[in-house]
Amino acid sequence: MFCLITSDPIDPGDIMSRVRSDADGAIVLFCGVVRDHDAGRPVVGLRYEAHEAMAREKLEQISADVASRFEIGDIAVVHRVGDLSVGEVSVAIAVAAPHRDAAYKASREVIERLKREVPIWKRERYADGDEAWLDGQVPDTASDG
Amino acid sequence: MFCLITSDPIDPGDIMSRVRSDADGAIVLFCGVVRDHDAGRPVVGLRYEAHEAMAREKLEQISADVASRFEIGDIAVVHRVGDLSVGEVSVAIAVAAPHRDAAYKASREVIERLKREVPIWKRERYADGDEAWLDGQVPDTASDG
Amino acid sequence: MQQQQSHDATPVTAVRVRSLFFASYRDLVGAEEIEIELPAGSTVAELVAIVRARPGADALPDAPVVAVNHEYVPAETVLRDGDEVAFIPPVAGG
Amino acid sequence: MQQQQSHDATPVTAVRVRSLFFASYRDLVGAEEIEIELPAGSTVAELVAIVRARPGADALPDAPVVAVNHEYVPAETVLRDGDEVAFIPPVAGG
Repeated sequence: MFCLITSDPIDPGDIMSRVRSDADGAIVLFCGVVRDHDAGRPVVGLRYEAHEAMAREKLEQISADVASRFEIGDIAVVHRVGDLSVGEVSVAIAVAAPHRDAAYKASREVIERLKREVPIWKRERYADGDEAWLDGQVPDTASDG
Repeated sequence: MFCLITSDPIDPGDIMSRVRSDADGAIVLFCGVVRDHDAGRPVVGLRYEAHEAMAREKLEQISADVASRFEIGDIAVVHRVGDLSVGEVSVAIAVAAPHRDAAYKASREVIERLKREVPIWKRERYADGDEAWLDGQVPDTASDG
Repeated sequence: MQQQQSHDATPVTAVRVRSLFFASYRDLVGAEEIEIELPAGSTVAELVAIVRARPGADALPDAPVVAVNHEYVPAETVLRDGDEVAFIPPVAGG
Repeated sequence: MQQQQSHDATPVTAVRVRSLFFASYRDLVGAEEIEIELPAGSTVAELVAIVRARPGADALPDAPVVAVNHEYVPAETVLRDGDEVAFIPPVAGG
């Protein structure tokens, strides 16, 4: 298991290589990428901010929990913080598993939970010079305690 | 759209880079990898064989069909033929989409249809020196004509 | 894509087709490719019967999946001169 | 992980906690981090009320999501000396 919050560019190939083992026949990699629009408004870049220590712990909890509920080999999750341009990878999730069904399901579960539970925030920079924290979702705190 | 049957090693990063555009916020990459066992029997390698021209056309048909049914940007599919060792990538499918739900669903649809419709065969080489064509599935021919 | 099944306007008395065999079917038939001439109007099913009459090839299914010019077709499809007829064993890509 | 909520055996009259503010909450509060001293036995809800009394900070929700020492906790959680209390705006990772 490998969970990281980093200000360095994400290398998806590196993330994939961290999860593969000879027992696994399937790898699913999800990459979130900064796109050039949001809700119809042109976006030139994003700034991600995190409670880094807590975010890494949450990613580790989510990964361990997902690994216990699906037949998978390993999970790696890396989320970027700082200023990103359009086209840069903001998050990469790699899941290796003996069979593809578990790999797809576990991958999806990690990204959905990441978006609901992990303390990361996103500030959009628009083409017109404006900036705004993106409306997020009230974190799902149910998995704790 | 990019569909290829190749005897060269597959570079997943290259496949991903072929689908990304600035309008897409999500990329899902699926890699099938040769694993070291099948049905409990140790496997040392695989030989993939294809009706190459037909397989490429089928992949193009499947990709076009999936692209028409999900809100995605682009699809790339590459399938390897020839002798592969444990750990090598046999198939890579990259789907880029504005949003992740469509990317995951389209990715899954492509691999499921590939396995049902595309004329590719697999010969397993076992640790004990034995070899056998893997039992496949009778192709789903319904999408034609 | 629709498999073209009509004949040319010119009457022909025979058609030649290329039969391709892959994977386990190639092992059974003992060849990758066989050119076969049939009477004009012959169907895929009739070609299959001719192929299955070869030594060893009777282990092929009665009604194998067949693709003509890269498209899966039903057994009653009429063959045209020059068709490529691929005998498709159960597939196992991925 | 279970959030430890019991007190030390030694009686204390006050606890000092570090409150952290992120993203839009940092903008509202005008600080990344504030050290606050409260009476022993104070809860998260009581800390929130103290923070919301600061200029501008009344725009924080009445009951913001709070994490103590990296775990989400309910508002009735009793604070211990040295706790890190993170005020967590709606999250938007991915």
